[in-house]
Amino acid sequence: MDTVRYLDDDGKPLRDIPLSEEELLRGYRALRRARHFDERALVLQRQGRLGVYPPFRGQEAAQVGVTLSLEKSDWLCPSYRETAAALTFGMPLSRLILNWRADPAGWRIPEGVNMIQFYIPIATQVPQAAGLAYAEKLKGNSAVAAVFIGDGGTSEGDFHEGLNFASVFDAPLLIVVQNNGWAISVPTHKQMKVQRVALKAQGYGIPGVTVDGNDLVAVWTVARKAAARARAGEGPTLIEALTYRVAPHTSSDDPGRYRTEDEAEAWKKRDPVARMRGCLVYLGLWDDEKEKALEEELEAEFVAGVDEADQAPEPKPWEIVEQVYAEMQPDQQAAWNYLRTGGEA
Amino acid sequence: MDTVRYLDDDGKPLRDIPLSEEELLRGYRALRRARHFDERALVLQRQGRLGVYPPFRGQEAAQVGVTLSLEKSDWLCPSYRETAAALTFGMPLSRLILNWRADPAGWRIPEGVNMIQFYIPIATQVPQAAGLAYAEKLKGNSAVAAVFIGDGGTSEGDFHEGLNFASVFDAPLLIVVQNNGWAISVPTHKQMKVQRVALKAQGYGIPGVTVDGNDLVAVWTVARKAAARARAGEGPTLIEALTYRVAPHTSSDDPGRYRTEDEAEAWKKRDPVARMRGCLVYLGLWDDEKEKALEEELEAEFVAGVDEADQAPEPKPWEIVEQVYAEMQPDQQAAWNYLRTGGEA
Amino acid sequence: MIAERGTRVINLVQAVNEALDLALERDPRVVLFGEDVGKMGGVFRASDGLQPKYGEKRVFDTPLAESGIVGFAIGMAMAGLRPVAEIQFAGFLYPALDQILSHLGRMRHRTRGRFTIPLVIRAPYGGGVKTPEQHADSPEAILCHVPGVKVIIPSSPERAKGLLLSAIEDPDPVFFLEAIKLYRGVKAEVPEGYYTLPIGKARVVREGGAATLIAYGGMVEVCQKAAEVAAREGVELEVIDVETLVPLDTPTLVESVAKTGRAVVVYEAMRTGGFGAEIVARLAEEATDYLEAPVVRVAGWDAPYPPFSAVENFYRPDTKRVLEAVRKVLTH
Amino acid sequence: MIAERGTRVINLVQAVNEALDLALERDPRVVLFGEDVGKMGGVFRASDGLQPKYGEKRVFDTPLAESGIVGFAIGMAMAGLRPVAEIQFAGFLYPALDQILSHLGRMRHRTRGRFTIPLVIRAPYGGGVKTPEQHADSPEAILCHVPGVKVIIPSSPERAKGLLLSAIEDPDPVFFLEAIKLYRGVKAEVPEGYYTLPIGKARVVREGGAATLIAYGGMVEVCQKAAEVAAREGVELEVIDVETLVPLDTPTLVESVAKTGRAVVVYEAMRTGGFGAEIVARLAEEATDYLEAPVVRVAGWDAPYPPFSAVENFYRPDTKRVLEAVRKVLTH
Ligand SMILES: Cc1ncc(C[n+]2csc(CCOP(=O)(O)OP(=O)(O)O)c2C)c(N)n1
Ligand SMILES: Cc1ncc(C[n+]2csc(CCOP(=O)(O)OP(=O)(O)O)c2C)c(N)n1
Ligand SMILES: [Mg+2]
Ligand SMILES: [Mg+2]
Repeated sequence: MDTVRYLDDDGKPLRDIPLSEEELLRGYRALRRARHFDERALVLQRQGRLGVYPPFRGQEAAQVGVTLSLEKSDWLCPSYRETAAALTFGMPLSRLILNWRADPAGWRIPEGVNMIQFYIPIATQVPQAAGLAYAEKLKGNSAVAAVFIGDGGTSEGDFHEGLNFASVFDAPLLIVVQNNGWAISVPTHKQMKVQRVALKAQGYGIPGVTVDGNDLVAVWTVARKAAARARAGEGPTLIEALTYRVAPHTSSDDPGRYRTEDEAEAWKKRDPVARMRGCLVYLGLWDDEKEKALEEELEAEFVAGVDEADQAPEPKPWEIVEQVYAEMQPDQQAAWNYLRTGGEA
Repeated sequence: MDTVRYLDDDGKPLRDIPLSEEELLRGYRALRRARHFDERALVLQRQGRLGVYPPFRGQEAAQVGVTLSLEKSDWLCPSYRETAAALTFGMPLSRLILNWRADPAGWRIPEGVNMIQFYIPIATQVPQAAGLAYAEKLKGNSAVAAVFIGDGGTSEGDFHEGLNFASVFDAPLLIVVQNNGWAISVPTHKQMKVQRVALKAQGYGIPGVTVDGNDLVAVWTVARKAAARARAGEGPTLIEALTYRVAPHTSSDDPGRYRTEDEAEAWKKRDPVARMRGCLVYLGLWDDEKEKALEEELEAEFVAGVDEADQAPEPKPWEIVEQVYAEMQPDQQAAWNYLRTGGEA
Repeated sequence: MIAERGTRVINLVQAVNEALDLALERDPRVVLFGEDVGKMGGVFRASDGLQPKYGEKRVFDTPLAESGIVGFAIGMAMAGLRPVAEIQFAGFLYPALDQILSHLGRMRHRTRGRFTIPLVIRAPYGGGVKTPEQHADSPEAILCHVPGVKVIIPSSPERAKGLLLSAIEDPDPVFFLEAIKLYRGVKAEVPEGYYTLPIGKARVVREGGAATLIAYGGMVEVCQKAAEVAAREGVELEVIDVETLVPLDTPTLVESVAKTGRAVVVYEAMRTGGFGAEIVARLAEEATDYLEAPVVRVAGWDAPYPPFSAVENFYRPDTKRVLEAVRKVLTH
Repeated sequence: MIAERGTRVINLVQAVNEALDLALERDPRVVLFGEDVGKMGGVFRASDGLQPKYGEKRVFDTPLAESGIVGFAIGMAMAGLRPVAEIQFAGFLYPALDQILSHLGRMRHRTRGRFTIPLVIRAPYGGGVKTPEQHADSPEAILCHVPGVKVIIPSSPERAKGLLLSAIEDPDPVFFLEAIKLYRGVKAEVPEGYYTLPIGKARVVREGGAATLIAYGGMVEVCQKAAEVAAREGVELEVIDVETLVPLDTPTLVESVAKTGRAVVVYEAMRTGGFGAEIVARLAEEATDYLEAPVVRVAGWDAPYPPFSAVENFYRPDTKRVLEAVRKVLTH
């Protein structure tokens, strides 16, 4: 199976680029914005101003490329690692900060952002995404859903059941597998016997495409085609984005226990952000000055986002028993009363 | 994908048959024996002398062919429909009668018969079979396992997880999918988008073979090859046996609610037992006299089996709380005492 | 309101079928699906005739995968539909327990109200009709330990119809378990047309002062029969149908025990960890002062539901065992 | 015997690690597997150093699929091995619940003793350490409602080591849940070498006459602290560590309540349908005559374990809430 690529490792176009200049610039900006968030989030995490955080460094193009192919009325169904996708999709930056602070204010997804939570239980988002997508189709809308999962996640039964449902019902769904080489400490070749996740599509009678996940142009182009196909009623597409988890699994992980740095180093040379910048520079669309201006803008946005997050009200103890049901029931009411009054129910 | 066939619809060999005369005769005998059981079991069922019974008419070759490729030290992991496989594998006929009477004496699989129960919860046998197979490999034995599942069963997560485990660990396993066209009332084309279940093997990096499931020579040959491959340490094989559930789903089902008789009629022309007899006749190995003698022998065996089953002791109420743990624990003991004394614990 | 309507004598499956029909008719967001639900109309015929009437878009068969069914349904509910999913037997809810425990009841809580899952999951449960293995399980205790879901188990055709319609209207996820034994075992008058019944209320189905029998689903019938037998001996038992297990109507239970001073809790699931334990615990916490004898549980034994038909009825509580328990609480 | 050995001060993960090491050394049938169990030695380091020592055939990583892990383990156990499977967090047992509920504890029963499943499934459970969503679940009640399995939850390094070795020797399937909060939270003396502790026995870990606190796992520590505080005020509380939830040692609980006349049951799972309900139910059935006040439960609220770190500690019972309950039973 071929891997779809548009850029070489330095960002030089290998063939005609099916994106406009505006799109290329918008794409780079989204990449750079995601990278900025990730770098600064890790700093916040080390300062104790964020909880456990799953970095996505190296996977920006895979997430951003897919998300750029979505409309506002589409659905985004991420796993825990898709902060870059969420940011690109329209989740306010301050909310993302709050989310990774495990703050209730961050867990409330704003109206108008059609995103489900960052899911922890692996693969469970896949059948749900199939249901979301199919519901839109039943309602006669043209919306699609994009669901993200990792190479490790493909081993779960829900990945299989979700794909089968999506294919049987021709649900307008993009199943995006970021094959980043690792599932915590387990390398992809111990996770599955196939070399390419995209081969799994053949078991469901749907197209499977492997794309260079560090090539934004390639990911965006492939995802855009899959979304158009889905909107046209032709059903789901499995997209395997070949990439690499350059960073630790989460801020609590120590990759030294299971892998050598060489591998990560090699992948850093194919950094998706640098590659895209290389492309823009090659096309004469970018220079150091623009980069500097962008960086300043992104830092200002980030600082403002953190400020906003810092102003979120302190979570209240009794919030933990709110929103269990649409109407509060007696058991929750009793707990609420107890927590509200600080004890002695 | 090609379908492996050795016999035409009338049983005439299409190419060289890689089985000895003795094997052909043994194979036919096993088929005929299974058919006899099935026919007579349905009669017993209608007489109220059997519980709910899942007939396998039309699928004898798929089940018998695979089982004939197994050794006594191998493992058989059936679903509820594999009575033909169990019979061929060495389960005493009387036990099978008792099993479908839902009698405890029938549920105790005799020592020396390496078979797990007829499983009701769809697909759950697949990861277990992978574990059985891999354990034999770890222990340094050459035993393999054969696990059966239906077309409907392939939709369950456990099918996927089991296949993935088997492939990652190169477990010596035959995964046999009897694609019999239906999962109760749901036809295969609503169960999955692929035309061939064997295509699913590609997602696991293992061989997938489609075989004419009504051609005993083909099934046996394919299964024998897969078993040899497994014993040689080369891992699992997915075998799709194309066949048809000629009978109702179970003795409680009414197929008139969801399908026309035409389809079943067409398949009856490709009856696996008649085809194999056609082959033997063509090869000059069989005649009406032999058939008659065999029938008489099988009927005698069946009658003896039913007699034996009829002599099983009445199940005792207190048996229902026995064998919950290796040693009876207090809660079970209390229940046992109650049931043993007929009440008032 | 209900009293004014005409009624017809139908069984519990027919009542469920009527409710589904009315819900599909009334609310275009309602969709119905599951294994063999469409073309065949369900293995118990609960959706009989509904696919021809409402089309394949609203009533359809799914692949054979329960986690897929529930996950798919959760997605559809988030997208604004009102899915009613059938799981063929309650014992086949097990493959879906990850979707159920990880998501179903957490969605509203974790999204702070942004998303809710107005999903009804129906499943036949319980024993007594010589089904194959795993077809007679009673896993309600597990469902009742899932935060954020409601659990309803009706005991008659009339209650089933009205409660199912309430469940479909409810904004929260609801499990709706139907006792297989009652499907065709009992016929009763059922009001015509659309009506709902309150979720979260237990009902006194027979009044009496000697002791309280607390049950739900298929065990209500058993308790009523026991009460009839006792009445012949001059012992008047109160029978309570819990009906909604979560949220549990503790006050109605406590009130009855305050009156009778004695209670027997009856359920057919395995005794240890069954939902009856929660009922007893609530009585122990809130009704101890009224209790004149220890509460007694009558339940399935601590063993799998026996796949051995000839003796399966020794597992499921019957009038004999209920009456023995009554004697115990009366003679303490 | 244990008393004669040397001891060392280690934490609970280290105790588990020692037990696994000794089991692998002693019995060639023991195999260890799960997600990240091999190369990495487990996300909590429970299998640290064991793959290098025993090789990839006996200690290995599996694909990311819990139903697969449990099903695979069941198959291995049937083939005569002694698998010890790790599920990374108890909340990830959910995808495996079909294998667990449909097969694990039914195998011996349905095959009338031909097959048994000597399988140990270990998983960290419980809250209190600001883990991400779903990493703090306490699903023990569900496991206790599975017929044919045993459920053990140790409360200290010493108990964990000996009980885990017993579990691995046991012919029946055993769930072994380890409180995450105790993993590194508590260090204590642990005997060296191989020793086992009895399954199915509750332990009085502190004697007292005023009231009985009943707990297991991470809640034992909370109860012991509460007892210390109470003791300073002159109130002597008895603390019982249930340790084996199934089979439950009811007599030890009843005996204590017969002495104290008052009981508080503490667990961190969601209150409704939690295992504490079963404990209360047994006391209600067997100890009512001794009880001078209604039993009180202190448990997690009827809500998901909050994924909101700043306030998660208001969910999990603490000494304050336990002492409030004690006051309640003492002043009834
Ligand atoms: C059902 C379930 N099992 C286990 C885990 C623990 N876990 C979290 S992330 C992870 C590895 C996921 O790997 P992959 O799917 O490749 O995604 P990546 O982390 O590489 O983005 C594991 C095992 C989980 N969250 N859910
Ligand atoms: C987990 C689970 N879900 C549902 C069922 C109910 N059920 C029994 S057989 C069956 C259809 C199976 O079809 P298939 O796998 O094709 O096997 P076949 O009956 O054709 O042999 C269904 C839905 C079940 N036994 N287990
Ligand atoms: Mg990965
Ligand atoms: Mg089939």
